[in-house]
Amino acid sequence: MDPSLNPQSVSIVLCGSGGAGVMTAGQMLLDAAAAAGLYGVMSRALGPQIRGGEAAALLRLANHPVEAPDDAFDVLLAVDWQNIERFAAELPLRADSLVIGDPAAGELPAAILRAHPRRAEVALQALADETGSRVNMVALGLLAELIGLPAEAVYATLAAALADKGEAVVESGIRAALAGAQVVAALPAVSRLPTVAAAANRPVRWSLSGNEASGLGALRGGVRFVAAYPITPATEILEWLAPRLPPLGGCLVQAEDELASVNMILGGAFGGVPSLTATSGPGLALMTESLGLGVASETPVVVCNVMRGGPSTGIPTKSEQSDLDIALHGLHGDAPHLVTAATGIADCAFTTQWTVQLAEALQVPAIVLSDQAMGQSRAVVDALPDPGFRAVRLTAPAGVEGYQRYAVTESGVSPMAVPGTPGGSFVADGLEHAPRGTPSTQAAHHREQLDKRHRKLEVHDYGEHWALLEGARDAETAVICFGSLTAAAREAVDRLNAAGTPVRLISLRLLAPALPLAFAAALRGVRHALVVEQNHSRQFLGHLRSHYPLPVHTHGYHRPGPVAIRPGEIVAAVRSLLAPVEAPVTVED
Amino acid sequence: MDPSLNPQSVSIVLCGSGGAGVMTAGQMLLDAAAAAGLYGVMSRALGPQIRGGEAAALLRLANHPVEAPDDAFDVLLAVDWQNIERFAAELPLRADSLVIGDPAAGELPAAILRAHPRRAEVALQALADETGSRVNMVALGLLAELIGLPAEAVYATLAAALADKGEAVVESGIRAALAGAQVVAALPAVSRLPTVAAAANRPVRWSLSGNEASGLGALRGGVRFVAAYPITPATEILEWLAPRLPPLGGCLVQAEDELASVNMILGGAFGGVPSLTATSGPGLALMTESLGLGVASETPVVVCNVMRGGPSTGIPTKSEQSDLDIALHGLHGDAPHLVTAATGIADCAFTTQWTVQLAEALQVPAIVLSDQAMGQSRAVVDALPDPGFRAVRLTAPAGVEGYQRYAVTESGVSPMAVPGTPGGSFVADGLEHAPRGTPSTQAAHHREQLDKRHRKLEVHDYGEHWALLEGARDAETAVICFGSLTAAAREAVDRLNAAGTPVRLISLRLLAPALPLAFAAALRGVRHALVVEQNHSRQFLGHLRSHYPLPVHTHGYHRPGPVAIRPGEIVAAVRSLLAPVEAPVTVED
Amino acid sequence: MNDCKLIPAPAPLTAKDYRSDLKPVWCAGCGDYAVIAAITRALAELQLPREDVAFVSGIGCSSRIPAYSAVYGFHGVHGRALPLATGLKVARPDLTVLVAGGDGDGFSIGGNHFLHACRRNADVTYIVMDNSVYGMTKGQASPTTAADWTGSVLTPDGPGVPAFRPLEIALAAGASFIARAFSGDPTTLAAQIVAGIRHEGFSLIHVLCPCVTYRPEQQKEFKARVHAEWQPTDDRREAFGRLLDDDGYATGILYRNPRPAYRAPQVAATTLDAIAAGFEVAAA
Amino acid sequence: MNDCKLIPAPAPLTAKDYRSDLKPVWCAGCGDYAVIAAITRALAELQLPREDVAFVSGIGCSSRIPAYSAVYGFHGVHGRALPLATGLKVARPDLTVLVAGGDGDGFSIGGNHFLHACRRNADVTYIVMDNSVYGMTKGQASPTTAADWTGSVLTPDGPGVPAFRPLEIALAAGASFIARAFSGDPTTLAAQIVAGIRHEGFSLIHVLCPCVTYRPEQQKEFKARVHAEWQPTDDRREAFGRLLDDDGYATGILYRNPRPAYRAPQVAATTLDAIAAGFEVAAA
Ligand SMILES: Cc1ncc(C[n+]2csc(CCOP(=O)(O)OP(=O)(O)O)c2C)c(N)n1
Ligand SMILES: Cc1ncc(C[n+]2csc(CCOP(=O)(O)OP(=O)(O)O)c2C)c(N)n1
Ligand code: SF4
Ligand code: SF4
Ligand SMILES: [Mg+2]
Ligand SMILES: [Mg+2]
Repeated sequence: MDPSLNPQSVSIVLCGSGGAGVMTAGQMLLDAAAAAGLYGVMSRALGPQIRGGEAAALLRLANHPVEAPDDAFDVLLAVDWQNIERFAAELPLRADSLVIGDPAAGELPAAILRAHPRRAEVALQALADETGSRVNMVALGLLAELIGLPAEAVYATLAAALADKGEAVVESGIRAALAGAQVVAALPAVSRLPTVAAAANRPVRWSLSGNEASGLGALRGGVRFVAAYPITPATEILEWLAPRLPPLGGCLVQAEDELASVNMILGGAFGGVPSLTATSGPGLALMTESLGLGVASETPVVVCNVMRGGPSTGIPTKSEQSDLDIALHGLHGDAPHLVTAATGIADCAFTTQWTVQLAEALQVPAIVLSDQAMGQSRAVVDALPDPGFRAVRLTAPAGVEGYQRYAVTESGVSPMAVPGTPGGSFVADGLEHAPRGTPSTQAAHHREQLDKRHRKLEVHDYGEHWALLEGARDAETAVICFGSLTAAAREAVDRLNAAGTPVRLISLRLLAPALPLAFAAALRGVRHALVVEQNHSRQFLGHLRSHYPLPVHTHGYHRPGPVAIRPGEIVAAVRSLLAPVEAPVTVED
Repeated sequence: MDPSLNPQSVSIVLCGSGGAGVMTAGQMLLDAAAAAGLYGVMSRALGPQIRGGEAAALLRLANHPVEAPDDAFDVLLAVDWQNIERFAAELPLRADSLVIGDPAAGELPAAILRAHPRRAEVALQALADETGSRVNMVALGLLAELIGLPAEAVYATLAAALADKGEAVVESGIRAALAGAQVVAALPAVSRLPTVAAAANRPVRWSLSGNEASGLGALRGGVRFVAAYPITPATEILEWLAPRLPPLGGCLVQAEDELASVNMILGGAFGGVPSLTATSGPGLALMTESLGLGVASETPVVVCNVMRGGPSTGIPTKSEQSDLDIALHGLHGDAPHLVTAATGIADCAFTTQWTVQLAEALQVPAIVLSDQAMGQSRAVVDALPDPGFRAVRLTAPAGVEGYQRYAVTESGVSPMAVPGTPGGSFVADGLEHAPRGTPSTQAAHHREQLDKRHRKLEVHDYGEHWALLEGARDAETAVICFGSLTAAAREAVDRLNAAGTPVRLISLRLLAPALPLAFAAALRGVRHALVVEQNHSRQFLGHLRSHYPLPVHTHGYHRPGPVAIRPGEIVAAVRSLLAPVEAPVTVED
Repeated sequence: MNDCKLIPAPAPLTAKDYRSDLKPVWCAGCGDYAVIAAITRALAELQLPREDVAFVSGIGCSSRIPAYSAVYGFHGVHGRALPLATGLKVARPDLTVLVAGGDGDGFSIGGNHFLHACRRNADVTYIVMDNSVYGMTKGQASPTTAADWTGSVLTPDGPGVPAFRPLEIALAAGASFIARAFSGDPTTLAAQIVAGIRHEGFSLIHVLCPCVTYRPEQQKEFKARVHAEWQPTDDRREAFGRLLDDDGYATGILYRNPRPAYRAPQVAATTLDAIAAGFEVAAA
Repeated sequence: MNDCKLIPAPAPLTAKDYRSDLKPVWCAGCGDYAVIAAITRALAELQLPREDVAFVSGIGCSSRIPAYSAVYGFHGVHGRALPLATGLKVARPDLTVLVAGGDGDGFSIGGNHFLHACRRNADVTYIVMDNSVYGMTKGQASPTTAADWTGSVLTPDGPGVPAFRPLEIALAAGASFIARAFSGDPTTLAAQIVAGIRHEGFSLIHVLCPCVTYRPEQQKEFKARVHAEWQPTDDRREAFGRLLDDDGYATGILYRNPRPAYRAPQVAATTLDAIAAGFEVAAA
């Protein structure tokens, strides 16, 4: 961001029925903003139809890096209103929001009117027909002009995106966008984004989704074998990786189910190749038995779990943070393993890469939590440098006399002989075993192996990456969260600090093992804590309670998906926490 | 128990290699004690071999109902010493314990000698050869005489057990037992059990294993459909049920795997028939995805999970309480369900039956925890009356206008139309749904259905069965436990109270949902709490911490399997808790 | 004089009566529309009371189908429809049980249950809407996808594995009724469903059922290549022979050879008290 | 004059060199003993370096077998040996991968992976020790148990389901190498294992392998009824024909028809930086 400018953002919904092309136009708007040097994020709300059906592109564009949704949308443009009620709850508006509709597409639905926004009517379809193009291109031109995007960025993006449809389509598209832009003068004004510095001065920008970022983190960490079964909203991780692994000497296998995929990666990892799968709740549930095998046999694998609405099949296309419990506790027996959570779209790359390194270093399965809100949203961010985490496994050299695969070591980690190493033959086993790996039912062996597997996670030095500690570091009030909520929590904390209420932010990247000392240090001096999470049963608060002493004055603020938790709500919840008598009602506990 | 007698018990190990028949002899000893009006319990320790291999029958016989292991064994009789080191840790001895060996079978192993017991040599094999019988029959006669069992009870039991092998075998068996009895006069004495009241005055006694008791509870509760896949140590529940279901109009299907078995019972339950499966950790892990379907579709099913050593394949033949985490949290999404735990061998019947009633009343999956120590041990107990719990489901009558399967009710429970009910057609769904059952991705529907599914468990009146509250009810010290440890904890609490240290016992039968009010009432006045559990990662303590405020002075005492936690240890841990400066070392935390 | 009136016979149920009022989520032109139409026609032909039919499915576009019928239904999890239906049928033998789903649901994640359902022969009718793709998850290769299909970025060079042959597997696994139809010919499909429901035991109806969105070429391909071919045989050798010659587009009832359906055993009744008495210890 | 000496060639590895020092948990007389013997003989015949062989199994008596060999091994969970082995082979194509287990492990809980392993054709050799029973869990019916076997109280009237025919399923599923042997004839078994390992792609070796404890009749039965029968054919029609005539005791290599084994694709290399550059936004 040009430091002379105030941070500023504008939030836009572009909605319409299937076939109207609102997602395409939304994507172009994001791309145009990026081309103009802005930042932004776009997520999608879709109806239940397999293809087509009602859809909304939810954008927030800004002159600074942004991932959180704002409290409300500034502009809602509907090319039509088909079934919008189905997700109107996901589209908060204020009284000064501008709602633009096409009179030919009918009345504004009651669900929208309830917010009493300002309204404007534009004959979008007629303009499309006149220009021989499609209504979404009219909308694109209109919105871009409304918020102050430079026209050349819009046209360049449009031309690039439609290039393979032929010149005529590009030309009519530009005509339509121009027609859309021309009606803006007649519309009520909304805040426009400031112009930005010239292209030459800008850092390189990337456009990527959380799922793509997870894929990048995996590759950078060293993952070269992936086996998986498709599932919404994780599939894009796999689809991004599939063509990119072979040129790096790796490969992806589409398995018959998740029972197979998790065992395939156990096989790959046993073979010495860093291995990963991606799934969502139902698939994770199918993997837990074999993840326990990874724990017992000390075989490192990484599972990216992109959370969606649960339980059961739930709401596959919407976000929720409700797989925390199963990620932490879904394995039978005493099965210590790693659980991490990405703290944002871009951070999916960092956290996945870090997790690959940890899993390999500790020879243990790791679950990285992401969610639909991160995974399937696309952000424009500064290029992500490689943080340098690499899969490095403690291996046994050839010819060790009396090699013991599960030797009881101080660190808990024992050198692993990779097949091909002469003299290292051992049998990895899910049965309890003696240090050599031979099955044992003896109490002493069980105890020492349980101790070792526990110890290796406890004594490892996780450094500073275990959590993001931000905001007013010595504030007596803390907001504690994990995952995709971090962006909204950060914005809330920033607003509170700016308004003179000191608050610190603690966002956990490492959820298991618990780090009591680090957490206690992060919490030192905190008297009021708000634990924020997006699920129904307060899984995160329960986890914190069972592992950490919390301030007496700790409250939970939680809600299941699909409605995003927004910065303003967190601000209100913190204020209510600090003045509980005045307005206790806003704290959901 | 004849009230004029002091409670008294004797603990015996009978061990030897496979083929020596120690389990048969142990079983006969238990049966003979039962026939003589005593109580008792027998468990088994086995080597890793599939069949044969070293084995030990672990008995405790008493003049009062008994399920807990004592602190040490009074008598260990080995017909040989093959590989006994493999489970010597499970056979604690005192200096005054009597160890009887056959000099022909070699030296006492070091692991046994470490306890410095009293020793005696008896030429067991020679006596067997002389009498033309087997060495285990000699041992039977010897042990029975040693502890004071009436000879006629032994001979009658022996005759009944060997009847189908022919008269000659019975006769030589009796000769051998007699020969064994005759050497007792020359042996050091051990405490003999007091004689008991005449048969006519005794209540009817039952001999049953925890797994059989679970089966009985299922049938009494109304279960008429079972589908399952065999797994140690749960298989006996299924094997007991399989032939007993058809004469009650039910049936058992052996499924191809646990994914199938849990879905089969969902199908049976959807059809209106109370349905159950039994499994252990690895199988439970495979079932969690579909248990989530049961939660979302509100289909009642019961899973008996008989815990064994974990993680992964672990130690399948040994006991542990380490599947608590997966039972509580192994389902993805927000998936409230019931988790109960049997508090003893006989209580497997009560708890299973109660759980069937709860699952059906609340239309929700329930997991009943048992473990190898209860499931595969056999106890002689007073006959178990039917406590009367019955599967009663709230069903919808025929022809309800505008029937809504998932109607949002105050209790959270909605009438379920059973197929065959005219006008009740609906589609049970794992997708989030509107009250009618039609799929919905709407926030309001998701929220109200999550609330409803949560509420029905929260507002139900579980009555007094949620926990056993025993001992000194107003003591400031509490021992808190669940499951098979209850018997040892009860004995520890009794000993402490008898010794003037007031202690109360809280054993939870209902683990989920948490009942904060009931627990707070049970804990009122408690200043010191000891949470006892048999696993490595203190899963129970973690669960309690996340749901209940605990006294500041709460400690955990825990150990993984297979070594049983004994009353004396719990006594010592409580004493150490109360005098932490003196002997803090005995509290494992 | 007798004043009782004739009660008019209830009007027979029409296909429409078996259809719910829920609008399908399917894409316009999806083959699945024809399958729900054929199912409701078959139910009308059999005049089964709606409350006595239960319709079970897994997850996928095709697995949404029970909600579009007016009978009882269970939309379960991915790949597990067959065991759920088996449990239901064994526990409630009085119900007519239909099962439906896709090629991914049935032959990929659900492959083991498919094998064992064929063997077990519970009396359920299994309709597989095979579009050789995972429609619901937006177009990945399924087991019945050709080895060289490069339409999915998940398998950019094609799945590289020969297509799964559901009929051959079913026959090898012991299925007692095996048929194939094309969704574009709902009359034949409805007739096969009627025959499948009437068949006592497990019946498989494999439906070539285009996905217009992710396999846009299928509709034409099926229309051009499907051919009515098979009359039922009860000879496994003959049936295997037909399959060895099969181009994948032959339709008809391939094989029908009734054997006793899997059922709960019928035995003399006893009481719970009699069972509990088995625990009693005889006093010495 | 040249003073370098001839380095003596290392002594060839014997079967014993492939055997670990661990004592099997198996019952005396169990057929599994002969199978580990045959495997070590086969490895000796092939003179494979011990460190280049990996032996994967599931859970069951038979699945304990890797620990009795001196090669690398993975004793996984019940039913999942094949995908684990597939992952290993795809990630490490340089290794020789063996898989073994029982009829329950492979055809009951593992049935789906069996189907898909046959199709996928990764180059692994799968040895199934079939005793028609779950030995490890003390004697329940397995998929290959006869419908009327009443030896288990879990199925007191017999499983009531026709036995699973592993070879027919394998052939239908697309396996490229299918053989059957008897543990009582370890020479033939060893030869089949050698042929299976040499075969590029998935090879199934179905071993009739008695459980002396829970199927005490088997040893005699197998001895009496097993007959050497098959020479390899590459014709599926011929192979199906043989199986239709099979009494379950025919041994030999039934079918062998090589097709390319499943492997990771070989493509031109690129760098991570080049991949990351794909995220760059062009400035307007
Ligand atoms: C355990 C699990 N894994 C993966 C998924 C994701 N998923 C939903 S439907 C589907 C495949 C659907 O394909 P098919 O059965 O052929 O049905 P179609 O959509 O083509 O009709 C998959 C992989 C899931 N819901 N559950
Ligand atoms: C998920 C799971 N379910 C069940 C079991 C219990 N179990 C262990 S081995 C086995 C069957 C073994 O039979 P088979 O594969 O034929 O091997 P065998 O013992 O006969 O050699 C079963 C059911 C398990 N270990 N894991
Ligand atoms: S995606 Fe394909 S299978 Fe799914 S509804 Fe659309 S056309 Fe049908
Ligand atoms: S139980 Fe049967 S299969 Fe298992 S080791 Fe013994 S003989 Fe072999
Ligand atoms: Mg499909
Ligand atoms: Mg077997």
